[in-house]
Order: sequence, then C-alpha cells, then structure tokens
Amino acid sequence: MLLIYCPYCKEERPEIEFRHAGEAHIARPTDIKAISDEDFEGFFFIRSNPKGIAFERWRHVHGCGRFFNAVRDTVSDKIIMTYEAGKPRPSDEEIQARLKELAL
Amino acid sequence: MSGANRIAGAGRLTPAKTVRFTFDGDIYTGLEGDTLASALIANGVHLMGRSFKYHRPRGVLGAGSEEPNALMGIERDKARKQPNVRATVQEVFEGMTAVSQNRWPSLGFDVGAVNDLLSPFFAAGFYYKTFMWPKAAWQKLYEPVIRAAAGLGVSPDEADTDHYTSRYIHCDVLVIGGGVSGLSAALAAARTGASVIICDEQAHAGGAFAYEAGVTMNGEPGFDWAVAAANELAAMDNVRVLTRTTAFGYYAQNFVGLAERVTDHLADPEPQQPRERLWQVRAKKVILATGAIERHMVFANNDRPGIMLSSAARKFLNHYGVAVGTKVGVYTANDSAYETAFDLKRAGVSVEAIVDCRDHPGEGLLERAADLNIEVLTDHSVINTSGARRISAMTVKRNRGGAGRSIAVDALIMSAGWTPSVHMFSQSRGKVAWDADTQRYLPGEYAQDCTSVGACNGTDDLQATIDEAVAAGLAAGKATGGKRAAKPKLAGSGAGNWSGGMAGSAAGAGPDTTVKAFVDFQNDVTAKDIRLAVREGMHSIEHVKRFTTNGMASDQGKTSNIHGLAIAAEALGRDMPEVGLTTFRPPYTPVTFGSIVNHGRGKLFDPARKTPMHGWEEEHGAVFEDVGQWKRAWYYPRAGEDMHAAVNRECRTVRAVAGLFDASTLGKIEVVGPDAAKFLDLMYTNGWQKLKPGRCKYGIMLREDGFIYDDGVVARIAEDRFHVTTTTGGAPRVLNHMEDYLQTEFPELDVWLTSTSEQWAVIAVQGPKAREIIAPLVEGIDLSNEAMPHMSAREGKICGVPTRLFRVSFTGEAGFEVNVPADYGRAVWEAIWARAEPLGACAYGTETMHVLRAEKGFIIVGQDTDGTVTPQDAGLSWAIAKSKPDFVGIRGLMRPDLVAEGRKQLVGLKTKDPKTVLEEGAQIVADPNQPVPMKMLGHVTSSYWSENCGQSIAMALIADGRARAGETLYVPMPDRTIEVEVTGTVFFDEKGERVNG
Amino acid sequence: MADIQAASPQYPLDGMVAGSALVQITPAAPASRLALRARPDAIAPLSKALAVKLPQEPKTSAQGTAAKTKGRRALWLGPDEWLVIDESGADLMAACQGAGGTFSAVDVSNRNTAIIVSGPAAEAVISAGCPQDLSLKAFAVGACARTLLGKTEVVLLREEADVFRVECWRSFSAYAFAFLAEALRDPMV
Amino acid sequence: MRKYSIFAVAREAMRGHKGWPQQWTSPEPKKQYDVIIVGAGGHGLGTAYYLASQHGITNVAVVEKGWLGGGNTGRNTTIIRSNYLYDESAALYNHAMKMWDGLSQELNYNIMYSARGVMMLAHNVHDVQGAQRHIHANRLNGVQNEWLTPEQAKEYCPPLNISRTARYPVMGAALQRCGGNARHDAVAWGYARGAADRGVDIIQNCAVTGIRRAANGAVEGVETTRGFIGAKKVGVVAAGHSTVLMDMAGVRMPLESYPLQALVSEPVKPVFPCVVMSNTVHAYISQSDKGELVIGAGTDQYTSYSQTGGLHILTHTLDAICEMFPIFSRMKMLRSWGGIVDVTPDRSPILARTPVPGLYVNCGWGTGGFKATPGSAHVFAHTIANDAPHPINAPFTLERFRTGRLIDEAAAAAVAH
Repeated sequence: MLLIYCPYCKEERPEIEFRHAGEAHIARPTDIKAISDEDFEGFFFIRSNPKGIAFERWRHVHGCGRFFNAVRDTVSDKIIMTYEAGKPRPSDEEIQARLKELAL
Repeated sequence: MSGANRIAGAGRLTPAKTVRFTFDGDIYTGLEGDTLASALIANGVHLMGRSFKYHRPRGVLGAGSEEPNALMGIERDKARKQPNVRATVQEVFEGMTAVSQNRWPSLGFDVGAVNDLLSPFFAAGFYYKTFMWPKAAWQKLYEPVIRAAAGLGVSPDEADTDHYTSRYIHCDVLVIGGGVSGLSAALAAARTGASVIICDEQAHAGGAFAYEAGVTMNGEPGFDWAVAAANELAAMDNVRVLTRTTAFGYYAQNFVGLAERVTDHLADPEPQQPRERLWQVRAKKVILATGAIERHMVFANNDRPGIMLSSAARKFLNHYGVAVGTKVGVYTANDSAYETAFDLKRAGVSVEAIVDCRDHPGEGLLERAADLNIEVLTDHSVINTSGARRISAMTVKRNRGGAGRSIAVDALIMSAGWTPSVHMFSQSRGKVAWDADTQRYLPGEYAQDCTSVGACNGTDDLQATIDEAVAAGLAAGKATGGKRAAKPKLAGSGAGNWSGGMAGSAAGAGPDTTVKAFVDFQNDVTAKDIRLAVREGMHSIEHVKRFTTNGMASDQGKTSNIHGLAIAAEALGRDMPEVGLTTFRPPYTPVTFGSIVNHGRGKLFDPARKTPMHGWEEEHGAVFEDVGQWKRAWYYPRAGEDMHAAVNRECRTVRAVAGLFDASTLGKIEVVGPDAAKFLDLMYTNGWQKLKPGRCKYGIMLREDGFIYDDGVVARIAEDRFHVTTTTGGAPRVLNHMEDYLQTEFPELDVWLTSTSEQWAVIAVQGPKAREIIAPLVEGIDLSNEAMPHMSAREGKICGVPTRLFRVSFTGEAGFEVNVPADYGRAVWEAIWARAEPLGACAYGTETMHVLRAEKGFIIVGQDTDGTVTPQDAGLSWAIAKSKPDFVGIRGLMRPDLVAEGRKQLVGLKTKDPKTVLEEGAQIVADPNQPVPMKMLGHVTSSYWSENCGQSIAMALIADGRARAGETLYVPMPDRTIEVEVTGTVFFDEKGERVNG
Repeated sequence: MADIQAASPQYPLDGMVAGSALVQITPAAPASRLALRARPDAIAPLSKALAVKLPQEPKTSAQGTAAKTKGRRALWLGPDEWLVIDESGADLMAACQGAGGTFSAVDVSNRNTAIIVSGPAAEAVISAGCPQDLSLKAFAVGACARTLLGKTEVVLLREEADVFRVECWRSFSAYAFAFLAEALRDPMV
Repeated sequence: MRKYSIFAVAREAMRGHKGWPQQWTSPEPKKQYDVIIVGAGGHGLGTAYYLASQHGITNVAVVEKGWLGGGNTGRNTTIIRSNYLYDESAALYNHAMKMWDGLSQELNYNIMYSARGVMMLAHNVHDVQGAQRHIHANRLNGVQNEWLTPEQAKEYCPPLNISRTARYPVMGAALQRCGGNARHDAVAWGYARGAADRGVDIIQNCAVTGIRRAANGAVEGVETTRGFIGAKKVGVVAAGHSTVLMDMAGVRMPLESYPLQALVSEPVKPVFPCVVMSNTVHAYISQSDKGELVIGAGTDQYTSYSQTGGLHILTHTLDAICEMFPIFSRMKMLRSWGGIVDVTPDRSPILARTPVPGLYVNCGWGTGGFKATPGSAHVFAHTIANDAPHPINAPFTLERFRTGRLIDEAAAAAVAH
C-alpha cells in the first residue's frame, strides 16, 4: 500500500484512501464539438502509459475529496511529488531535484 | 516420561510440565514448549511424512520454519483442521491431534511409495512428454491419477469457526528478527525513545542462541540474555515485542505484513481470542535481522528420516533436551556441524564420525574432536545411506577414491553452510549482490528505507554483528525522531563463525544419473533433475525452477534454492550470478487466508445497506434483492403467493388503487451555488437554465464517449439549488464523475455537490388514489393538479416533518415521491400506510416497479441500456438540448459509428402468443432457420408478464429496430422458436393521461 | 389538515451497545449536521453566523465557545469543506442563511450518524480497520479526518485522548458498529 | 525433433534420460529475418510457430528481453473459456477454444488442457440477466454455455457456499463445460520447441531498444542490446510493454498497463473440481494439478510496470474467496506475485496492422490473454503473413477507437438500477 502525500491535507496518507484517476494534463478541448475524430481519439483513448516518470491524477476520495496530480515512477511505483489540480506539469529540473532529495 | 530420547538435565523445558497429544492415533507425551517435531523425536519417532512425488519416508530436516518434510494435519475439531503444518513450528498442547499426510493406508506402509520404484520414469518434466495418447485419456485417466497422487494435506471441509483480527500500526522502527542482531538493534533504537516493534516467528526470542550453547553475552549465557533483553524491551512503553509473529510480506514504502499466531499453541484458547492477528505495520525504518538458514548436503539418499541439519539437531538437544539419535554421524562442509557434534558427545550421545568433505576444517576443531574422542574423516564424503524408515548406516568414502566404508548410525547431521536470509530484503525490491569471496548472495542496492544487520547481511562474527546492529538501531531511532542515546553495552563471545561451505552437489550426488541426491526435499527434486533441465535447454534459473519445480514447494526453497542454482551453474559451465537468482515473493512463510481476510468475513464481508423502512418491509414479509450494496424490497408475497402472483397483484393494485414503494436507495446529490444550472447544463444532455424552481425534469447523463451513463429526475429547489437523483447503483460513480468535471475541468464554476442520498427517505405513492392517501398528512402544499402538476416539487411538511414532495411518476400513474429526513422515514411510511391500506392500496417492490415502468416504456439504465447505447439508440433524442454549445458527451455522440446506420435501437416486442413471456437476454434473429453461428439482430432487455395489459410485454435492442416496427422476428430458444412482433415501447396508457390523475 | 400525529424519529443505531473492560461503543446522541462548502470570502461570515470558527488547517476541528453553541463543532474535511455538528438541536441551515460570501450549506443531519468509541482501547479498536496513524502524536485531541474503517468511509474526530467520534452514513452505521464490536473482542491495547 | 511419447520416456528412463535433446537452442541473432516477433510469451512464440507451420515462413526470430514464457504467460491463472457475448469476441475466443483441444497432440507437448468447466456465478438479478444474455448469444454462436441453478452449481462444485443467508447468495451460474485450465509454462515451451524445430530462432536476454524505419516509413528491423536485426516485418507481442515498444515506432497506443496479482495456496488433495469466477463478489479460483488453489481477482488501481502490488488487493481477493468458499479460511497463501497487463479502453485486444508498414501489433489482452493464446497466435500469424487480417481478427483494429466501433464486453455488463 503506497503512502501518498495529499497536497490539500498536507500529509502522507495510505493509498486506500485514494483513487487513481488516470493520466494527468489531458485537458478537455475547449471547443470539443469542433475537434476531429482523430483529436477526439487522442483526447479520450490514447494514453502515454510511460515506463518511468508518469504524470497522473489521483482523488483523495476517502479524505478531503480533492483531485490532484502526482509524478510517479511506474517502475518503482515511488511517488516523486504531488501537486494541486490545475498547477502546471513540473519541469524535468524540478523532478530531478526532488529525486535527489528523495535519494538522501 | 516425555520420551526415551529426552536427556535429563539438557534443554530448557520443565520436565514436570508434560503434555499429551496424539500422532496418527498413538498417544505421546511431550513437554510444554516442545514443538511437535521435538516431542516426536523425544519419543523416538523420526518418520513424520511422505514426500510429494515419490512418497519417500521423511523425517525432519530442520527445527524451524524452513522445514520441507515434516508437514502434518493438526485438528482441533471438525471445523478447525489445518493441513500442511510444520511439525517444527507447531507447539504441542494438551489434547492435540496430529496426523501425517500424503500416505495411504498408513505412514509406515504407503502404497504411493511405488512411485519411488518408478522414479526413473518420473524424471523432471516427464509429464510434458507423455499422457497425450489417446487424447481423451488425459482428462479421464491420467490427470485424475496425477492429481490424487499430488497435493499434500487434506483441505478443511467445514467453515472455520475461529476468528481473526487485524491492526494497522505505525512505528518509527520495525525490527524483523529477534535473534542477537534484532535484539541489539531494538535495544539501541528503543533507547532513543523511538517507537519500536520487534517481531520473531518463534515462540521465544534468541534466534541461534537457542542452540548455540557456548555463547555468552555480557558474561551470561546467550539465551538467558536474549530472554532478559526481550523482557526488558517488552516492559518499555515505546516498544512492542511480538513473538510467534512472522513478517511475511514487505510492501511499498515500508509497509510490512506480520502474521501473529495467537492461539495455535494453546490447549483451550479463550473464545474472545483471535486465532491469528494480522499486523499491518507502516514503519519509518525497517531493520532486517533475519539471520541465515543452514543448507543440507546434497548426496545420494540424503533424505532418510534421521538425516537433518546440524543446527536442527543442536536445537533439539540444547533447547528441547532431545537427542536425535544414539549413534550420530556427521557430514559437513562447514564448521557449524562440529559444534553440534561436540554438544551431542558431551551430552552422552555417541558420535560415530565426522565426515568433512574439506581438507582443512576450521582452526582447533580437529583438536577439540580428538579431545572428545570423535573420529574426523577429512577429505571424505558420505556417498550413500541406507535404512528403510530411518537411516541405519552411512557409506563413507575418501574423495579421491578408495573403498566405501559403511558406518552404522541412527541419525546423520549435516551442514553445507549457511544461506543469509535475504527474502525480506528482496521483497522490499532491494537488489541482492553476489559476494564472490563468501559465495553467497547478500543485500546490495536498497530500494526502501531499511538496513540489514547480522547474518542476513553477511556479518559472521558475533561482536561485529552486535556492533552493526547497535549502530543501525541507534541510527534508525535518531533518524525517526528519537533522541541521541548512549550505546547499550553489549559484549558477546563464544559464537562460531560459520561462513564458507559449499553449494551444489557433494561428491555423493552423481554425475551418475541414477543417484537420488535431493535438492528440494518436499518436491523431490534431485541434482540429476536439475542437470536434466539444463540438458533440455532450460538455461535460465527460472526455467530450471519451473521445469523441475525446485524451490516451489511450501518451503519456497529456503534450503534448496542456492543448491539448485549451483548445480545449474555447474551444468551450464557458468558462474552462479550469471545464471541468476529467482525472485523472492511474499509470503516468507505461508499465511492463512483467515489472517489476511481477518474481519472481512460473514456479516463484515461487505456492508449491507438498508433503508430506514427496511424493518417495516421485513415485518411485512418482503423478499429482498441485492442492488449494489443495498437490500431492496423485491416483492411482498402474501400467504400462498409465489413471486409471480404477488407481482401480478401488486401491479393490478397500483393501477387500480395505489401502491407504496420505498425509493430511498436512489442516489441524491444536492447541487448548490450560483452556477448550479450552468454546471448541470454541462453534465446532462438536457438544458437546465430555464427550469423554474419548483419544477422537475428527467435528465440524461453521458460519458464523454456519448454513451448513456446514468439518468434521473432533477428538481430545482431554488435558483441556486438542485436536487439531483441518480440510479441506485450509479450514485457513487455519478458523484465522482461530476466532482471530476467540476474540480478539474470547470473549477471556475461556483457550485458544490453534496451527497444527500441518505439524508432523505423516499416514499413513492403511486396510483389513482395517491393524492387522497397523502393529502390529509401534508401541510403547507396545495396538492391539486393545477397547483402541483406532474413534474413539480414543493417543500412543506408531512406528518409534521419537513418534506420535499415531488409530483413524479415512474409508473405512469399520478403519484408523489415523498422525501423526508431519513430518521422519520419509517414513521411517515407507517402514517401513509395507515391511510393507504384501508383504501385497498398495497406496498410494492422493485419487481412490480420494473413491470409498471416497462408497461410505460420507461427505461432502466443498466438493463435496457448498457455502456454501448446512445440516447438516440434508446429513443431519447428529445432529451438532448439542441442549442447547447457543450455538454459531456457532445463530441463522442458525433463519432462515425455512433451515427452510422444499423445501430441497435430500443423497441417494444409482443409475442405472437400473448401468454409467452420472453426470457430477458434472449437473442433475436430475422431468420430462425439459418445455421449456427446465426446472425443476431439484438436481444431482449426487459420482459414481463403484464397483468394490466393481459399479455406479455418486452423491450429489446434491435438493429434498425425502429424501422422494423410491425415486422415479425424470431427468438430461437433451445427447445422452440418464439415469434415476436416489433412494436413501440409504450404498452399501456399510450396517450399518457393517467399521470394527470 | 386532518388531525394527525407528528411522526417520531427512529435512529439507525437505536438500542445498540457493545463494550468490554477496555472500550465502550455507543451510538452518539442525535445531532444537527451541516455539509458546508465555501469560497474563502464566506469563511469569516459563516464562522460568525455559526458562532464557531471554521478551521483552516487540515485535520483540525474547532468548537463553539459561546454558551449557546458550546459543543458545536466544525470539522475541516477539505480545503473548502467542513462538517458542522451540533447536538443541541439547533437549526444550522437557518443559522447560515444570509451569511455573506459564496457558499453551499446542505443539511445532512440524517445522512450521518455517529458512534462514540471510548476507553483505553479506543484507539486500538479503531486501528483494527483504520489505516491512519491514530497515535496521539499524529492524531491529537481535536484532530479529525475523513478516512476508512474496514470497508466503509467514516469521519473520525478525536474528542479526547481516549474518546473518538466515528461519523458515518446511516446505512453503513450497522456495519461500522458491528465492525467495532468485532474488533473489541481482541483484548489488545 | 525427438518425438515425445511414453515409449521415448521409458527408453530414456533406462539410460538416465541422457538422450533428450535441447527443447530449443539459444542461437546468435542473424543479420536479417523475414519476420521478427518481439516478445517470447505464448502469443509471440505461437505466432512464430504458426508462421512456420502454416505459412512456410521459417526465417523468423523471436526476440525476448528476459527468458521465454517469463511474462504474463508464466504469471497468469491459466483460465480458458470462450463464453464471450459479442460475435467478434466469441469468434476469436472460440477459435482458440477449438485449438486448445488437440494442442498437446499438435505440439507433441502435453500442455495439460483440462476441460474442467468454468462456472461464472450470478449473485443478483442483474447478474442473472447478464448471464442469460451470454448463454443465449453463445448458443446461437455455437459456443458452449449453460445455466445452472444454485443446487446444480453446488453439485458441480461442492465447496461452493449456496446458503441463502450469504451476503450475496448464489442465484445461479453460467457453466462452460469445455472451459478449464492448461499448464502455462508448457504452452510457452511447447510452442518454443515447435517453432525452434521449424527453424525459428528464439533469442532470449535480448531487449529491443528501437524499431528502425526506412525513409518511406516502413519497418526495417529492430535495434537490440545485441545489435541491429533486420526484418521487413515486425510483430510486437509484448503485453504490458506494448506501449513502450510501439512508442519506438512512433505509434501512440490506447493502452494502460496495470499490475495484476495472483496467488496460490499450499497444495492439498483434490478438493476443487473446476474453475469458479464471480464478478460481483470479485475473485476466481481453481486447483492446479499440483494441488494448489490458484486465485486471482482484478488489477491494482494504478498503472505500473513493477510486477508487484499491495496487500490490500490480496485481502479483497481472499475475503471474496472465503465468502464463496468458507471452508478455505484455514488454507494458507503460499506465494503471491504480479504481472503487468495492458488494457484497452474497451477491454478487447488489438490484433492488427498499424499505420507503420510492416509493423503489426498484438496487445491489449488485459487480464484474459492466456485463454486466447492459440487462436490469437494463429490469426496474428495470418495477419503478418498476408499483410491482411484473418476474418476473425478483422474487427480488432486500432481504428475502432477513432470510429467508435468498440467491442466492449465490460460495457455490456454495466451495472446500474
């Protein structure tokens, strides 16, 4: 069972309080009606599914109820950092810095 | 008397505390604290089991959880039988019943032993090469025979009456292992004030000190020190000491599962006591002090009862006071067996010879052996043994040839060296590294916040172990918030240093391909099996393991893995690390399902959700159905009625008079905020801005892909407040779906969602007399058609209680849904019932609800639709607001296949014979005479006998269904074909007049 | 209106009781409850209207101090979410009516019910099914959190060192109660 | 190839089994092949086998980063059934079902297909409706499946608890008698031996690091840890790693990879005669020839390539098992492990050509790929050999996610009321 830092509760909480909610930073197109079938496929079905650093959404469903984002290594399952919904994707530098911190 | 082999004055058990137990029906006496194994050996019983494949007679190999051979059934009563219990772990208790396994008719005479004679045939993987002809015989003949011969113990056949419990627990430092390294680490960590848990799988702390007789700690005997140290720890507020507790699984982020056996050693457990307790530990730091496990020697016929690990024999002697034989042979590649031999000799047991395959045993050993008059044969090997149900002799030969010499023995102890227990480290996803100097795998790169200390870390010297453990304990304590603390002063001496030894087959293991030199005892894997696997192309250790089943028995290869690896490496001509190491997976030792499940059994398996009116429904004879976690009243049979009759009566009554229906399980969401209507516009296909407070509307919710996700009536309570209803099963996911969009796609909207599913009890009163029934109970609401037309909602009081009263109908009748605060649900229901019953109304259940709505063509999402149906398919195009720029699903609906011709559409079906009721799920075809596979047009989604229509009715999803109106189609059944006509979906009151009363 | 008797309430855990020498498990008294959601601009007005300061730190709760609102508690459940509990029968919906700012108040008095777990083994018994660290260091008196108890969601409030309030939805309360009653059979502290 | 038979075994028994040849060899990769299959699991090895045996294409390499059969083939719970609802799925899985029966003889390798019956329990009215819909559709598709009452279910599987007071009482079951199990390792090994015998090179411990494409976009071969290997046709059969491989060719996939855990109990004498699955109580179970209860359930909740999972998942799996079979509460978990399964949005596989000429993909089997092994391999070999799908796998395209023509068995089982 993972420990996940909820950026709203400001504390690590056990995984079973959370629900994984798929890949992060896939914004719903603002004029969704106008997009092509290919673009809709890309938005709704295609996923990066990376082996390594993944950006994903979680919901603290049995906690504060908030959706938030996480950076996780899908090989080690280690959560590198979490951040509030709506915040931009952390840069590689930020992730590397955090990884160094974790290694200490 | 607790056995002829009990040595007076030896061991730590109290001779006066005797315990009687039975083994295979014979009564034996042991001592309190004995394991089943020690008690049986004390009584001269070495034959304790039969092996898996060849049914060879077996005794104990070890004295702990690594035991592969001595597995028993332990039975307390009919419901509490446990197969495959290690006799070396199970403590005896008064009245215990143990039975041997995998033998017929008896342990001494086992027909299955014929397999041993046929063993040349049963080489590794032989079953892949045969039993293929004739084809049918595999399943009819070969497989049943193989299955019956395999398996070990017998599964329980009654439900377990014991109970199990669980605790989540958090600590600063978890120490796994209660030997000298674990105790030292725990003592050090505890001094810092950190919270510490230390666990050990055995009944007592002390680890190897239980048999290492000569060790002293701070001047006192090692084991006494360990007991005192454990007591000292247990007395500290910040420490929890758990014995009989196995750390079995090391999961992510220092989450470790511990299984504590609470009552398995007790004769009469208190009924309150759980049998086992699962500790789910989250530790900031883990210290692994898991020790090492001795390996056996791999040589011909090394598996006879009486042949065991030297450490086991030493523990039987020094801890239990039991001699494993009277004439003991020793075969070793390591120094540890010498210490056992010396202890045995000093206890008065004859040691016939120490056979050492090395030229040069450890310093001083030869002299000490000579002092004790023990013959040592260096550069010799044991090349064979004899004896039927127990070893009677060993054949010894000089390594470089010469004649064999037979030495009569009744026990043979052996040591090939020690394997550090890196199981938990490996489970933590740490990478083990091959240490070429000492020829063993040791912890390499760590993946989690843990430290290994002592023997499991490859630290062999006692004082070095202590120092390493103390340092780790202090560091762990300090790192997790403890204070700086002084080192506990611990000085140990007198322990052996047992690095070195050998892995793989000894001289007596072939290359002769007829020799049975066992590597994995339980699965009967021999050295030649491993060589055969390699010969057949199995060049990965995982292939070797799977082909031979080496290491896959219930001991999971604790004694056999390294040997198997070494033999494979030798056969491949590669170094061991090149061949790899199989992965260690949880659990470390087998854990009962009961322990893992703990509370989640019986009524705690899953919450059964009941509505506020459930008690009334029960009292009135309702039969319930499960819908999600809810228990819903299904129908209310009266005396002499079956389901059919009850439903027919209920259906008639609702349309003729009225009925009461408990709709409390519907999901309810209060949507509140200035942007509430705007948000609902995005969530539903319908438009909401124009809905006036006090009005209701049926809404359809799609997923982004355009398929129907849920539906329900939405009432606008106020400008900024909506009362949304969802399906019963859909409530949680719909709320999650809406929250998801609100929080992540439309966070700028000022609106919030609150589940009120359980705030309101909902009583549907439906039928021509609905108004008459409730009117006298209602205050502050004008119920007239004019003031409160169909699809309106009002707030007021009923029975003096606040209500949200909805004029809605899922039956087609005039009706109300009375929402009242849940605590008042039953009282209001009863008040309405008191008015309804004299008028001839009835209570009705979900089945009648289903029939009545089907008569009206109202769909049930999840039954008449599944996740592949669009609103257009379901005939609900009218519910899609055409002018809205956006709603969830708007783009998905436009995809090519969703607008293509030939989609399945919801239609009605009438059977040509009105009495025939179709089966729900039945498939529909145009041509009933076509061959299989048939071209199916669709399926029946709902089908009922309609008492009100006087005929059967059905709905179906059919390709191009609406264009087929009036067509005759066919429903092929196994025994006949049913003719149906495609119709509209409304079967009753087509004009929809009844809803207005 | 006809002469009708006012309906009387029936509470989901009426009459249930369980306990041992180390822990007592009892249904809490009926209470008014509010599910409160608010933008920052409404926090001060709502605090005033309810006479209890809405806490803004995760895992904390606040109590009313005025005589009238003594025992009224506001529990932080999320960054814009509070559960307000009042056992005096106050009309909380009315109290926040008209308070300034953007907010949502929903009456959930009957949605939830509560179980009081008290005694030296209270923490241990709840730990049978709650994955959070409930030691006083991590979960102080006054701390609260929405979390899990076995297979049901609960809101946990530590009222005193050895007194917990376990709030759950009413249809899960029988399960929660049975779970706690089962857990207390294990006589551990 | 040395033929396996009881006589051969007997002959070898006389001489210490010294005469058995290697079942497959470990050759060095050649410079160029006609076809490279990436992934030596059951599906990949089977594809190579059928390319050689049915299409005469023998200049084939199967490239595997670990050891053959070491992925999901060696980690799954070996359930075989074909009682799928939709025509497309029923055709695909039933194709496989027909091939299971006789596969041992075809491969001359006992893969121990055991038609013990797969029973799927219904616990509520919705389940019953779903099961009946399957049974009717299956019958008209020529797929075995039949309805059992609770009493008949108990008779077929005596350990089953059919008490009406159970939390979710058994209301009946759908039974596919020809469903059952097979020995997973043997399937991989049998195909490997058969393929190797026909000239296929099985190259283990060789990870593909890139897919090389020519200027016109077509596939030229694969970069590996043992150098470049050329081929005009590459079939990716990499289960959980499909996304990673397809990324190398620039093809983005509708896939997510999840850990799936399973476990076995200690071995006991025969007690469980069939396979039982329950979607509502959520677990499945059978007993292996060795006597172990083989148990699984759903995936963990987050995507992962770690082949591990959490204890809480096993807790849920086992509480479901003990609810359906209370007699097993005293059985012990012997070993648990995880695999990585690749899941498509409609839970149906992709068995198709890709937008890249010469690149083919077989993936997205989710938790249920083992049962399809022979059928999947057979039609995929056809697709590669002919550069066109077999009619059976024609619907399982990548394009369906653009058009919306999904094959969504899970959606058909939607739960709501």
